[in-house]
Amino acid sequence: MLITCPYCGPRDVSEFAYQGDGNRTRPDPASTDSEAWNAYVYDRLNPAGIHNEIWQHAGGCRVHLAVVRDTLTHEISSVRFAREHGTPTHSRRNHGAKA
Amino acid sequence: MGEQLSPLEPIFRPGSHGNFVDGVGVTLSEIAPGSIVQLAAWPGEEKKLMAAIGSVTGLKLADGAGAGASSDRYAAFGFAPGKFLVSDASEGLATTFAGKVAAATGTVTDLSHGRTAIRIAGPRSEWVLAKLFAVDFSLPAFSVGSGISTTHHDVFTQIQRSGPDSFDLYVFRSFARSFWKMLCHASDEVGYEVR
Amino acid sequence: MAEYSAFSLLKNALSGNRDWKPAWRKPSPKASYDVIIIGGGGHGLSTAYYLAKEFGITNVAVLEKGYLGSGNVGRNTTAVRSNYLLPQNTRFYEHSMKMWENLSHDLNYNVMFSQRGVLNLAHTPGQLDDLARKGNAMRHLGVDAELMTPVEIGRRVPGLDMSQQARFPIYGGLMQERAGTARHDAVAWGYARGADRRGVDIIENCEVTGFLRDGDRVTGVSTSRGDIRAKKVAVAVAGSTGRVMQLAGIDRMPIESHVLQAFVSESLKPFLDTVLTFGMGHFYVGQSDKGGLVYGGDLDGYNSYAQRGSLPIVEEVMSEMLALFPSLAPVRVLRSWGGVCDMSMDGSPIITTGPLPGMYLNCGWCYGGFKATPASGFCFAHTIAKDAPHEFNAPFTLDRFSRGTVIDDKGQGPTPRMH
Amino acid sequence: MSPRRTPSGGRVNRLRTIRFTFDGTAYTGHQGDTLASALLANGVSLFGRSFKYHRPRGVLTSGVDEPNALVTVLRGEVREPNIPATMVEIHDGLTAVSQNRFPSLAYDVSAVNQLGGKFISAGFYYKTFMGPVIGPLKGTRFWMLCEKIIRRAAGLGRAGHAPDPSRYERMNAFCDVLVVGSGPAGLAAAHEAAQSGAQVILAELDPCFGGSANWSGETIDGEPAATWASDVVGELKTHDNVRLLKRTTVWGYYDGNTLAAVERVSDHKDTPAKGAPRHRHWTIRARKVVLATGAFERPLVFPGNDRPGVMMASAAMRYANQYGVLPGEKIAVLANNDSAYRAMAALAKAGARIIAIADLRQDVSAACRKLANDAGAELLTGHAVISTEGGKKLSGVKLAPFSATSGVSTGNARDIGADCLIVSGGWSPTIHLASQAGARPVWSDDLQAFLPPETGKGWIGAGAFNGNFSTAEAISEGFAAGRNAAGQPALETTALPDIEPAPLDPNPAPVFEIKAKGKAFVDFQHDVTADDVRLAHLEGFVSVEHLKRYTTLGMATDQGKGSNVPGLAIMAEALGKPIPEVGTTRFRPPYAPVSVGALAAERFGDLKPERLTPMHDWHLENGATMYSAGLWFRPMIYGGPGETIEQAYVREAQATRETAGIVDVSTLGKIAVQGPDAAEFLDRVYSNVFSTLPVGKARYGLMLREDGLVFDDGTTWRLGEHDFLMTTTTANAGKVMQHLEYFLDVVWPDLKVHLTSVTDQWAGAAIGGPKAREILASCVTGTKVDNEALPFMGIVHGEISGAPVMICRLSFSGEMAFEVYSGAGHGTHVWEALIEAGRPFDMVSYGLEALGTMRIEKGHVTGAEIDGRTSARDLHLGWMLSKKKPFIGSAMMDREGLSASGRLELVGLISLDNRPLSGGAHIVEEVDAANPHGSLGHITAACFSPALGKYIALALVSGGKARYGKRAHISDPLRNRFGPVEIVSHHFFDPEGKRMHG
Ligand SMILES: Cc1cc2nc3c(=O)[nH]c(=O)nc-3n(C[C@H](O)[C@H](O)[C@H](O)COP(=O)(O)OP(=O)(O)OC[C@H]3O[C@@H](n4cnc5c(N)ncnc54)[C@H](O)[C@@H]3O)c2cc1C
Ligand SMILES: NC(=O)c1ccc[n+]([C@@H]2O[C@H](COP(=O)([O-])OP(=O)(O)OC[C@H]3O[C@@H](n4cnc5c(N)ncnc54)[C@H](O)[C@@H]3O)[C@@H](O)[C@H]2O)c1
Ligand SMILES: Cc1cc2nc3c(=O)[nH]c(=O)nc-3n(C[C@H](O)[C@H](O)[C@H](O)COP(=O)(O)O)c2cc1C
Ligand SMILES: [Zn+2]
Repeated sequence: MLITCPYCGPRDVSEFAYQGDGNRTRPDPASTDSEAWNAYVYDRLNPAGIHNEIWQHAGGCRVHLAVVRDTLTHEISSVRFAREHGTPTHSRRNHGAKA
Repeated sequence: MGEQLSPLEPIFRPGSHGNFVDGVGVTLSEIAPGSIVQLAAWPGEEKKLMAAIGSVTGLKLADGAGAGASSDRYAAFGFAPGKFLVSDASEGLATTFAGKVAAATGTVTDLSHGRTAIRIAGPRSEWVLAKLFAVDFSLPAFSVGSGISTTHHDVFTQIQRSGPDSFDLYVFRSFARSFWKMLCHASDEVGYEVR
Repeated sequence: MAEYSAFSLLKNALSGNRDWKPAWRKPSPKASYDVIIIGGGGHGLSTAYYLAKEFGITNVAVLEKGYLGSGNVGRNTTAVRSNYLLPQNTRFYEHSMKMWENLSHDLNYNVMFSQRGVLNLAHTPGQLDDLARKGNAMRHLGVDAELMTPVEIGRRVPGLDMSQQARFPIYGGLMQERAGTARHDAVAWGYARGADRRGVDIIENCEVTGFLRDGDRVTGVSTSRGDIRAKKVAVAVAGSTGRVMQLAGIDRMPIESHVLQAFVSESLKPFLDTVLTFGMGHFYVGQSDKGGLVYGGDLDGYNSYAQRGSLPIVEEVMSEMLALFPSLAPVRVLRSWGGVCDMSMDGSPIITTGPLPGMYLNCGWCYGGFKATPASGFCFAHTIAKDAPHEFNAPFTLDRFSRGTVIDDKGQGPTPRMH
Repeated sequence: MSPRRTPSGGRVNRLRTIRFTFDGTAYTGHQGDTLASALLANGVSLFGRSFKYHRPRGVLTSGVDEPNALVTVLRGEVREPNIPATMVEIHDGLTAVSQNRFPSLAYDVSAVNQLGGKFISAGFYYKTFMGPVIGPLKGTRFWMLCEKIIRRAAGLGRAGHAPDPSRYERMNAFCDVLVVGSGPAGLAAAHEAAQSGAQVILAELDPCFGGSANWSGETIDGEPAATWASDVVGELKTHDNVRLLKRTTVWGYYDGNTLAAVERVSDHKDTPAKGAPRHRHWTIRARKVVLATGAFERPLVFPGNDRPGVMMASAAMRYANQYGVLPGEKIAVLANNDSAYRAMAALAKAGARIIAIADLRQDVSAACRKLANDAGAELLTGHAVISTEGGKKLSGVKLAPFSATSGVSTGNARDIGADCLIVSGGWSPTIHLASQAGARPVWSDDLQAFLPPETGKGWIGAGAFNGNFSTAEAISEGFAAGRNAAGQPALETTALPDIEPAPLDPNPAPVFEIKAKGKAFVDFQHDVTADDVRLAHLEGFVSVEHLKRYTTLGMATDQGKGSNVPGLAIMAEALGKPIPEVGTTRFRPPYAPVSVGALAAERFGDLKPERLTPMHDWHLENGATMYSAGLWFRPMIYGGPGETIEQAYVREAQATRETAGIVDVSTLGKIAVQGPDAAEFLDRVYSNVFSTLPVGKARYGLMLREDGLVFDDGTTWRLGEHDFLMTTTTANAGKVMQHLEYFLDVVWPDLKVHLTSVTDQWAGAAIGGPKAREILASCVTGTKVDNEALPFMGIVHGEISGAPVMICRLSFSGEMAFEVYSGAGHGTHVWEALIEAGRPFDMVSYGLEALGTMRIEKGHVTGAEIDGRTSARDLHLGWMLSKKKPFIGSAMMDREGLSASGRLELVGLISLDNRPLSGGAHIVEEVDAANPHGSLGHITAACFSPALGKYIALALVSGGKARYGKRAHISDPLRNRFGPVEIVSHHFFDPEGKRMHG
């Protein structure tokens, strides 16, 4: 698998560290909503199909990337800086998990 | 202040090694610059930081990822968004930059002791480096002056192309000895000279 | 159907092997069942078997989307052990171990359970202490475990690099002699045959595509072969848990699906007589009865349903193998493959009623659920039959995360790829 | 002259004679021979034994698809098992031995297995060996007894125990076009792609380029095809945008058009060139791939089809045309398609007698009849071979009329003497790589074969791979594919070379099996017979994947390259379904077996780099025994002559508490945290507050994970308003860095903070003990180090022997102690100066054991206690959880399970029997050595405490504090150690911290 880092260009997957589901939003730090915290810390979207994920180019520029990738084919359709684009946006309803 | 002790010291064996009977494919040397400094700009402040680099080193950096340049004394290249590695044959570069880079522009981090700089030069440099890194070292893909960050397994490495067949590698000092051994091993096949 | 035995083999051989019967029938789905089990892997099949055998519930269908055993039960590296650190796990897996010890007889099917031992290596004194902690924890629950010295290890595993010059010299190890391997496919087939003989319908090529609902309550499933109703619907789909739960409208689960690769070498004469794990990375190896070294390492490290691995892990695993066995460099890799693992947030499984009324859930096996097959089926059957967990699966709830009663054997926290 | 070598012809170098041995017998061959061709030339027919029945086997093929002729190559003590003789290039000194036989290849006792044939049919082992229900062999014992015997009989070659001294390497490559296969199609593709200026790699698994052109016997532009091929190769060599890789098998097609290949660099040499690897593992990232991998000829299934002397027709042709070897003198032919006629003609031309041709078809073209006639062979259409004669060598075949529709022979059989039977059952395109890349095979009724789909996302196919079996098609498709792959528009017309047209029709009759009495093999190596396939059907193992797993069809070293299609055709017939509905099993990497060494490459013998502190050499020179700690090496003890580990660490710790000691702490993770929001950031990531920390001071900090459990601890130093130096534990340095980077990049991108790993920038020496300050004062210049200038947790800057240093007064040992940081390049210099300054005070250097001892005495926690399951309160660090602010983990740390009673808490233990305690021992209320139970917790770290004069330990024990002062017992059945302990506070020594505050 190759991931095209917006800074470094296409690099081997071995240079990247997976940071998981990019659809999670961290509750306000002061929030005491335990359900929200539990969902953030423990629950993951795990679609078969298009997935929004966070990867770090740990063996390169070390920047975190918002990656849209198909978990069935491993095809990557978009890579952007997580910092600028925040949590990757991809319509939730549309993650095409047609079982 | 006193010279730095090289981490390569006990295993640094000048001379020709490996399969050199048909000529030496690469030359390996430790550059040992006096200073290695990391400069990092806040988002939007990159231009100012590049200007500061220019004013201290006289090097003009083009826009774009990995852009870099070098002179007899200095070398500089981008290795991450807004981040640059600058080296100087002399000591004290971090102090100089500390006076030139405003807090609002970015940060200066002295890595003069933390990174070991190794040069590989010669006609088979690309071949030897390709054994270690999953990076396209061909000239069209990796132009003279420019830099990258990459990894050989556990060894994080920043690489600047210092000439058509010459590359400068910056590795963490604690890994330098292991890395050097591996580089020598990889160079055996083409014959190498340590200088 | 006829019992399997040396005698039946001989009898059939004499009649030209023409009288064997299918190991299980190929029925068409009925309109409704008491219990539907989604997933014809080890756990689904063993659940059906124990529902029938232990709880007398035989109006049961197992629905499998592909061929029976096409999931992880058919692609795992077959290590069976109960050497866990935390008591919740140790008790459960030890129960499983006891069931393994009698499984071939119970099923009248030789699952080739071979108690050749599983040896975890330590490479530093600290690691040896950690193994001692685990081994002692096991011993305090009545489970066998022994520490081995380097000399003993060298004798037990010839070819292992025992030199002090090794990058990570071997300092000792923890051996569970009762652990070992079983023939993975035989487990699926043996349970299928056993369940079938007790009246369970095993329906292959029948993919569940949705859940039938009455309000919140699950009342059946839609499948590629039509709708099927059931009083109880049990999900045991391992790596596909995310997909199937999504069909029930549950998008988020404490599960990530990750691909794990495995490898088999060309067939060799007996080389390794135990199962070995490396302590300075992720690597484990055993040898199949056919002679292939069966081995693997770390997850590829990203969500995947592709049953296909990437190259860096291949290289990683091979390097680790050679760090242990430098003589194996010329030996050749025959085949590699991948399986999709349902990695949970604490590395431990979930066997529970719910999360919807009428639904039962069995998942979170990570890459260690093959050894759980008997106990998982037994406990899940109990949970389905009694609407309450058996004492062995009582800790494996879904709400342990929100309650903070996680069972984190590796201490990695909610980072599934690290478990 | 060897008995079977043709007087002329072939592409071996007859001027070069090579000597080698097989099973101890010396043979000669020529340069260009494979082991198979050289042995055949010497008249050898028996090469190996099959897996299950130990049947004698010869050579079936001439390439990677060889199932039978597997050998072990010996290089000194090093064994390389299971190598097809067809893939071994001979060289002087080559030593090969046969395998899976005892005592010898010719007389193998396990061959008796054949007698049990019907009894040990497919899957027999599932049905027996279950043993008695009671008695000494109950449970798994009986099976394990049987298993031992089965395991010994099974298996092919033997692996050795001698470490392989070879070198293996990796190479990364990038290209525009990777062409796999160098037959006419591949060469044409490479040629066109190269013309366009694209970066091209051409990989060919054989030792020479050209593929079938090397042995097809065809002419191209009036020259032998092989000449055309070498001309093209010659031209490719002139392009510097082309890399030609021979002996290179592309074995894996991975995501992102990343392909893996192994080049056998020096297997064919007596000794590799200096520094050259044996195998080179290529990882090729290609923009486009041209798959020109050709096709495999399939065997037919009939009784006795495994007798040595039965050979694929194309292989026989190759032996004759390429190697100048006749596989037999009296040759019979069995075919269901035209291609065997070409082979037959070539063999006849090379001097063999063709006795008869049994063609399963009733109708045979005029072209074929002519070829048969020219060769002087009797042509029997509508005939089949129904059995073979001979022992370890073919002596004859039985022919009988045959109906292709019923698949059975119909009339009277006839015996024919022959020493070789060549067989062609049609062709299967080599679609393995395309399938790995996700392509779904498409069944062709014409070719009776699975073809690749038209193109894939990253690849284009050409030639026989596409099922186009003429050379003209191969070349024209190659041209088109090469242009296309290089991004060039297709040409309207392409000037193709002039090729002698192939008059033959590649479409076979749809016959895979000849049903007659006797064992008819589908999978040769694994001894899977047609009856086994039918047995699988009978027992319901009808899906192809079940068929495979139940019978092991296609699971041998050749992975069913020849046998899969016949196998599933027989299943399809049993099911009464068309073949495409039955489908094919999944293709997996590697395409052909690959050495483990090649994949480990440069990491073979060098698994992980060594991470060394600046003072590493000093430690070694001064007697340190080193530990590996992750990738780092750290001194464990500096043992004196005759000293045990315990004596050494006790001496070191004692001396430190009495006068002073110094320890290398350079491995601690160090992170520069810089920027205007640095303090705010630290407040969020640490459980305690850092924004209030004054410049020039350090503070101990605790980090939790998001789930509220303890993550890491360390001190963080404020060097400037916006400039912090964070330290982490050695083990967690990388993890902490990543954790912090994640939050900065993903969660709080608005914070202006930069993080840089400066672990390697600083050498760290911790000097502690009652004399530490005095020692420091005696060598530091530029700063005072007294209480006022350097209070507890204060930081000063100065110089030691000319090198700048930064000193922080903090203590892990519990003594008055200082961490002296200098630039790593000055580390040894400063260290030696400190050692020198300490000499008058008898200061010792100490290692991790003494460090551990002193921290246990003080009750400081490390990774053994912070094991990912403990909370701050479990470790009595609740005081560090700020109530004033949220921080990472604060929201989750109070969940019920984390505050439940009965959790394991940190305590101290004192051995009451004055015997050592060990990490990993458990704690119980009452000892029951025979039946250990009732664990309350376990020891995390233990030592002999010189300060207390006792064996002590830290432990995590349920109930914790409530048990202070109570007696309990060690229960360590693994090491057979039981004994009384007292549970105490973890602060064993100087709980008020008088010593470090001074
Ligand atoms: C490479 C690898 C190595 C492993 N090694 C070991 C080991 O050494 N020891 C060990 O104990 N464990 C090991 N494991 C883990 C173990 O294999 C699994 O935990 C266990 O097999 C999971 O349970 P199962 O057998 O029921 O799963 P599976 O066999 O995966 O069964 C789930 C079934 O559900 C079916 N399914 C999915 N969706 C649907 C649907 N919608 N409709 C119908 N059916 C559906 C699937 O097709 C599948 O057959 C390994 C796993 C892998 C991948
Ligand atoms: N029915 C028939 O008579 C028949 C059938 C098949 C082929 N052919 C002949 O074969 C030729 C077709 O040419 P072509 O170029 O398509 O095929 P080819 O067989 O000439 O060449 C394919 C080449 O690919 C190589 N190869 C295969 N897999 C590889 C891998 N994974 N890595 C590296 N190398 C690999 C093989 O070693 C071989 O040299 C024609 O000349 C045709 O006449 C004839
Ligand atoms: C324990 C074990 C042993 C295996 N041994 C072999 C073997 O000897 N030969 C072989 O071709 N495959 C072997 N395999 C791999 C299977 O062929 C297959 O790849 C695996 O079950 C996954 O299925 P898939 O490749 O069809 O997806 C083995 C698999 C396992 C789990
Ligand atoms: Zn990058």
